[in-house]
Amino acid sequence: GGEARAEDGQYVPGMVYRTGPYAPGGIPWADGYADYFTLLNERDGGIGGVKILYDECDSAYNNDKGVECYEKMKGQGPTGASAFQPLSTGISYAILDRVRADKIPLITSGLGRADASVGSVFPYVFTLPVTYWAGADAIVQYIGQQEKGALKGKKIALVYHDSAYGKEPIKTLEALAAKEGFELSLFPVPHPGLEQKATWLKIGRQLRPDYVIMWGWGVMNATALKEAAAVGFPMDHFIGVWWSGSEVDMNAAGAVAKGFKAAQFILPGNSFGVYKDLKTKVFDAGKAKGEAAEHGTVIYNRGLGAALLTAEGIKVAQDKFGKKPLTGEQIQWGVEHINLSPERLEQIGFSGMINPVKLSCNDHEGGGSVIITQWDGKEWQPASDWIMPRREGFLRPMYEESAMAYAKEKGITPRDCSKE
Amino acid sequence: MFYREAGQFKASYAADQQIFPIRQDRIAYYTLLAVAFAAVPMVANEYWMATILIPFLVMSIASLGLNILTGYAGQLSLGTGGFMATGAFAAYKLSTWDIGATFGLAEPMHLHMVFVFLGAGVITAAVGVLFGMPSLRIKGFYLAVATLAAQFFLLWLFNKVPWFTNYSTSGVISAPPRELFPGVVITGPMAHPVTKYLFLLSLVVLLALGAKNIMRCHLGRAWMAIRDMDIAAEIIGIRPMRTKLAAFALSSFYCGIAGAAWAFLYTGSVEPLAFSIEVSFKVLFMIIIGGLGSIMGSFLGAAFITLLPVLLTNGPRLLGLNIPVDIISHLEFMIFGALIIFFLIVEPHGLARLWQIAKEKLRLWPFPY
Amino acid sequence: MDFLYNILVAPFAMIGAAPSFFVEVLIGGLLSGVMYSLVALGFVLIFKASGVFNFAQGAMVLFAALFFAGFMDKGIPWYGALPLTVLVMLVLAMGIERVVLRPLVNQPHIILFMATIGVSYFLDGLGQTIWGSEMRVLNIGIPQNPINMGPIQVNAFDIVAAVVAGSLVAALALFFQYTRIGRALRAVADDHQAALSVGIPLKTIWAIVWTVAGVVGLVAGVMWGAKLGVQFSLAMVALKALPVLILGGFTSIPGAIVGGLIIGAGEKVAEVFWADAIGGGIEDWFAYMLALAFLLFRPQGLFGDKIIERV
Amino acid sequence: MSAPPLSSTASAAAPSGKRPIGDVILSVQNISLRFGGVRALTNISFDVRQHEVLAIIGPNGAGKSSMLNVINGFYHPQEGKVFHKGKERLKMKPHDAARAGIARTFQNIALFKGMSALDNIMTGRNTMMKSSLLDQMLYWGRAQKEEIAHREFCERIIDFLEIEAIRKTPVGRLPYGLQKRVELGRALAAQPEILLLDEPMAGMNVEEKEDMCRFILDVNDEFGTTMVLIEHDMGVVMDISDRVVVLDYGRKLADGTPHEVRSNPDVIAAYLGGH
Amino acid sequence: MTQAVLPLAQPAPAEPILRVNNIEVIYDHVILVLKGVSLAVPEGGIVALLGANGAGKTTTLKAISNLLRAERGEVTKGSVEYQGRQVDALTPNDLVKMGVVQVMEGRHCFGHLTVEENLLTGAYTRRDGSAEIKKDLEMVYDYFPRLRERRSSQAGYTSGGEQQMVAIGRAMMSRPKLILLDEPSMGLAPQLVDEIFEIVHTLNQKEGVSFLLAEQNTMVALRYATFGYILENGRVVMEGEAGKLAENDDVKEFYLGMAGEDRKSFRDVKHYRRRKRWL
Ligand SMILES: Nc1ncnc2c1ncn2[C@@H]1O[C@H](COP(=O)(O)OP(=O)(O)OP(=O)(O)O)[C@@H](O)[C@H]1O
Ligand SMILES: Nc1ncnc2c1ncn2[C@@H]1O[C@H](COP(=O)(O)OP(=O)(O)OP(=O)(O)O)[C@@H](O)[C@H]1O
Ligand SMILES: [Mg+2]
Ligand SMILES: [Mg+2]
Repeated sequence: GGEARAEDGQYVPGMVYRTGPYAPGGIPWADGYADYFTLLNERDGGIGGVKILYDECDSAYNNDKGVECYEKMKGQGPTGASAFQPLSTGISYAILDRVRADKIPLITSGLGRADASVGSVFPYVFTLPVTYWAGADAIVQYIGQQEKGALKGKKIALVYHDSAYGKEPIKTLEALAAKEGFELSLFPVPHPGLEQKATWLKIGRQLRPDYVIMWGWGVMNATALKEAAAVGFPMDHFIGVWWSGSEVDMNAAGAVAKGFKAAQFILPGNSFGVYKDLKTKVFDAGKAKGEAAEHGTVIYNRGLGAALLTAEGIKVAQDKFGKKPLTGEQIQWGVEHINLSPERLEQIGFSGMINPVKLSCNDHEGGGSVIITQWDGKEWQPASDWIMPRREGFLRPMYEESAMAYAKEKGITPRDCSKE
Repeated sequence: MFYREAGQFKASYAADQQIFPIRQDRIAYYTLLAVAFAAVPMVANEYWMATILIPFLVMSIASLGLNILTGYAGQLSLGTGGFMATGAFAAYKLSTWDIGATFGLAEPMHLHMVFVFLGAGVITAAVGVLFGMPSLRIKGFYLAVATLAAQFFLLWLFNKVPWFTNYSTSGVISAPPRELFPGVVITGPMAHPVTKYLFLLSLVVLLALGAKNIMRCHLGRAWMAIRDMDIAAEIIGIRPMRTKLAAFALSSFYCGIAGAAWAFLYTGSVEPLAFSIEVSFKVLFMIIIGGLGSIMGSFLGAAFITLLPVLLTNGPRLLGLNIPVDIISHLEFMIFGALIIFFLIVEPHGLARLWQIAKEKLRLWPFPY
Repeated sequence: MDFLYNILVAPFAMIGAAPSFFVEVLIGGLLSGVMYSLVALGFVLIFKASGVFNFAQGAMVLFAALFFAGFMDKGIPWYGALPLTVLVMLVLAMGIERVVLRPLVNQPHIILFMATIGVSYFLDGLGQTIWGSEMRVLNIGIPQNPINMGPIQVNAFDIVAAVVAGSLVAALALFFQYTRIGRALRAVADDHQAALSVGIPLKTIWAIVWTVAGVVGLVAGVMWGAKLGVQFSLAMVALKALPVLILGGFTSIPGAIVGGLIIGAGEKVAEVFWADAIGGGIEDWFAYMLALAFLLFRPQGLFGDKIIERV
Repeated sequence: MSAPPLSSTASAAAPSGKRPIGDVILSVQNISLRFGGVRALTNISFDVRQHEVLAIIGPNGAGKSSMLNVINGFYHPQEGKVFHKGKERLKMKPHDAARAGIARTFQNIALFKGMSALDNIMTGRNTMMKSSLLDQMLYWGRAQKEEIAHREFCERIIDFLEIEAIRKTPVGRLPYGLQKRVELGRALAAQPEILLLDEPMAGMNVEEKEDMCRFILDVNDEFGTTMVLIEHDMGVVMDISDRVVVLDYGRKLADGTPHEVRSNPDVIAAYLGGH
Repeated sequence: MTQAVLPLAQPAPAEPILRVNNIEVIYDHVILVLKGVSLAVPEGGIVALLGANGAGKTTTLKAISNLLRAERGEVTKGSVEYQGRQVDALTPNDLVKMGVVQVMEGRHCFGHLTVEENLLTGAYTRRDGSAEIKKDLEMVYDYFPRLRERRSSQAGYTSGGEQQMVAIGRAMMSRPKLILLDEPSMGLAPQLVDEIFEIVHTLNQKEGVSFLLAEQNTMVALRYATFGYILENGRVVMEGEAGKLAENDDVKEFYLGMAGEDRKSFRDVKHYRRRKRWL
């Protein structure tokens, strides 16, 4: 809050949305994000003894508001904003150029533009642990496993939110379709996605694909599930990206959602190590942002995970630059050198919840992996092992190509990572 | 200073027809310009520049545009967002158009930003005329809802046809870095807010002046006539077709430039969704709150609508209160709505009219009336 | 060339190939059209009765739904929550009349329109301040499963919705036809001041109408809420209702239904059979284009009052 | 700007005098107009001669206003022809009529409420203004010159109608009588050949009617503008019109000089009543 | 129509049904229109409110019927009493219920309603059963046969005069005790003007309805009225028995357009004019 600004500490902006059409998804994330920093402050007095000054700004998932939040928060605190995590692909696009100019890390964890994984072109953008392209690849890998590798001639449909976000996977899926020989058909759903009857009549009654992949968000998810049920499409052949796989959506859809699958890069559940401290230091101390019901849910955990990344970046940076409030530029170095090894994860109580990640100058994605979960009517159950997206030789080249095109359009000369 | 025009006699009609017949107004106007051009860039910090002044200026162009169409020509339109989007994407195509390649020159060459903006305006004007056609038969709210067709169709178009985004996977366009004068970057991440601000400000001043001028010429009167009573207007010899389409053209021209400015000078990168229906409504608020059929109103309205939310969101923290953001923005909704209603009740003809009444009272001062 | 083929030939080929599927799409369209009508109805009521284009209708849908769902979450059974919410809408209507409409009597339509936009903001804010932005599940036990009738498959939920909407319209039409108030309402819509001068009490008239509109909003909210869950997005169904509105005519209750059917069917058929040719996701604007096309021939919509042009 | 001289103030010396009535300028032949069941006009024919003041009288709903609407092309009669200056006028839009020199005022005032009296009158001259959109935006040279030239002309009308004081007031606020005056001014600004006046003196007291008559007569004298006038005040009609056409239930009842008409028994029965 | 003016109605009883005490009206908070107008309408009397355009007649009537609020005007001074009771605060609807109804200047019909529906809305406040209402409807149709013919056509499409009849008929439908008539004769054919005033006279005599009429047609107005007020830019400048007013020279010249004893022709109106004595 306002009074915090005076104190000395590390300012962490929370660009969240607790209002607007996407609030139901935004709130648990925001709570998770906030609660983790509360935990750090309560348990270890911040990071490396430097108190975290956490502060929220509501973007309502609206790009203009997002930009306004960014401009407002970037200069606050003794050393300015540490790192931004706008829970919105649209906003991350809108501030992509600004973070470069302002030298503030932008962490788009499981969202945003995939080619930003190329650190040489996007020094200040981080996509760890996975991008949408990686997600798409993992989902297709999973389908492959289900079909015993025989994807040839299969029909796969993509139902997507007709926006920058929803369009992200298309390129990858098309490439995969060519590679694996399955037949891909696209079904855009206009924002906000209240009306999908036609789409689902086409899918369920005409095309009748073997699998449907969904890139939805907000009310679109529940609607899709209902319409899918209405045309009797088998749920266990219906796989959503992580933003389509939250308890909120499932509850909205009700009974029909049973059997639906979703890719995750952070597992739900409140049995992980970190929850022990959370319970004592935050929940029971009445310092939790939200209601107890949301703890352990998919999106809440994703909020925790996201906070973890920011925190870890700050910590690594502190190891190099000293235990004091740091600038965005310094933290960029920190994030770029994050190494969430199994040991480290164990130590901070995230093992099992998220898979190891290791970043480098040029690789800002860090080789995270994805797991498919299934909704049993009450909660998410793992339906596969952790799947490692096929980066080498497939995704990486696509990243590079797209990133270079961007660099050209923007007149950016990529930094030379071999030197660092 | 007493506000009286007493003793200021007009020797010629030219003098009587100038924009500010009253000396005090004139003085006020010039001082305002001086402040806007000289003082503001010095005092305003980057946050104010980047997130308050620039969007305010952009939005005042848009509301000027809509005011021409709705306030003056009386054609209620909710397509503003669509037209702004048109402007933005037109500007994008124009600015990324490599003339060099087209005409087989050696090194790449690009349109100068000024022409990019003008071009965007002109293209949008054409689109506006196209979607203005129905207005010849459809009136009032029916027209308003019909213009939504433009809104949705255009957005869909830019979302669907990859050509508009130069085949970017995400359908997001972002402003290429360009210079206004050699050495002075105007767009792209490296452009300094003050440069953008000054450029935009001059644009606004010119456009406002243009609008004001038209309104004291025959076209402006023709528009108002159509607005106030279209049948009578036609009977005294005004061609409805031409007049209405002219209004759509000019209005869209302004909206187009506004859209381009939004994408290039404010956010720097947009996807079509950024010009959604909410934008159309926002601009409509501006002109109604500010005052239908008033140039000044366009600015007052734009200021009101762009500043209010900022004040509402930052107000509490400025007061040192620490209210959760969701509560704040819910309250923001309520206060915003309440204020709209409040102002309409106080003066249905908008802030501009309030301002006038204030002046009339000032003129009568010290007598009540 | 093959673009033309995709538009002019292919769709019909498709239809010819699977007529039963076409019927299915058609029925599906008609049924979802009815859902739009539910919302459009509220607009019509208020426009017919005061010449006000009530933009807040969408917000009222959300508002009502929020209260209904909220009450139910508090453990009140639906037959208790329903009257309670109606009461809320009544209070709301009176509030709006007192605070917004009365001071703005005899003002140009656009001003009142604007005011209702203000109202819609206020309601969006208020509703969420009271009940929060989390999504609330609204389960009133309407079946969701597909029903097979021979080759054709329809959704049980849609049928229920259709029945509800149908009966609502019937009731309202009667109310307007066979009550003294009906006439007074139309008088008010024509000329506020004249209506005052003959002693029509705008106050009560408006309170009544807005309450009824609120109740209609409630029904719409419950139906849509049961479909999507109660959340902010509900306010946006208004956008779906606008084309229905102009197509049917601002002033016609049956128009709302017919308009809904035409829009619903047209938009679905187009989306299914034509969209692919031009890239899909055309529902949004197609509805408006369709309405626009009708308007060009009947500027007042299918059943709207003729616009009087006279000197 | 070639504006014919217009007596700058009403207190000028006696008007230059009535011009001799010329030949037929507008001729209406067998006009029939129906609205669904309503027969607004049935088989009406009459001529309008140059420089004359022709009055159309008749009971309410007789079809007088409709007749004017037919003449300036707002209504399109099912049968019959309208000849303007000898040549038949086919279906035309009202604004064509205006450009052809037919101006009018309306029974229920049709001023542009949002605009000042001056602007309202200026709209009357829109048909003559040519400057392009760009010129106007710059308001430079051409556009400005044009504006000022026309402004001068309108100012003369304003003086003539003695409404200098309310030049800049929004007409919406003006009392009824003054609004009628402004409306006349707007019609005059177009320098029409034929001026159609629909009850220009309704709702005025004698004093104001006197002024109105004076304006009408002066205009008629000085421009030789042909006038077609609808009026219910027989006093006015008898005094200022050269010829009177009487309509009743859409039929033509009589057509002649005021005296012929007023002594016509049908007319007395149908219209004048017991005076 | 050149015969002398003689008042028909007999002098009315003293007790006023309506009393306006020195009211001041302001529009839009700035435009002062009525600067202290006082007048009284005796029970069963017909009072004429005369005056040039913009004098404030309509404003006065609207102030009485409380329609000002809808015009963003307000009574800032003075009071209005109806049947000895202060009514400034009441809504128009209450006033109609109490028997005060205004016929607005410029017709104001409900364009989309048919002529008959228009008339029926006039009876909105009545509770005495449809039979009674039907009776009055017939009465109105008898007064205005023209309306019976056009009963089922939309008022918006009827002629100016027809609309005027609708407006007056509509007011009669509410069985009022006091009718505020604003320019009833405007746009009506001569014989209809007489008829209207005959109707006024009959209603006044038979039903004992009182009238306050703002009228430009001074000739007729003074013939039927018992008492008259002359309003000039917001002030009452003259008042008196209708007969006496009609005798007054200024009134003769400015409101009856008489030079000496007989009417002067509109053709030879002098271009200069004697100033009104009271200005
Ligand atoms: N557009 C229309 N639609 C239907 N009926 C119409 C229309 N215009 C006029 N009428 C009818 O035609 C008849 C003549 O109308 P008009 O206005 O010409 O009468 P008028 O002679 O002007 O009467 P007044 O003196 O009262 O103005 C009236 O009965 C009127 O109802
Ligand atoms: N709504 C309004 N807003 C501002 N001024 C008004 C308004 N209505 C009337 N006026 C002013 O009040 C004054 C009196 O108007 P009013 O209509 O009462 O005069 P009147 O005697 O009825 O004239 P007329 O005989 O033409 O009807 C006029 O000068 C007019 O300009
Ligand atoms: Mg007429
Ligand atoms: Mg009046």
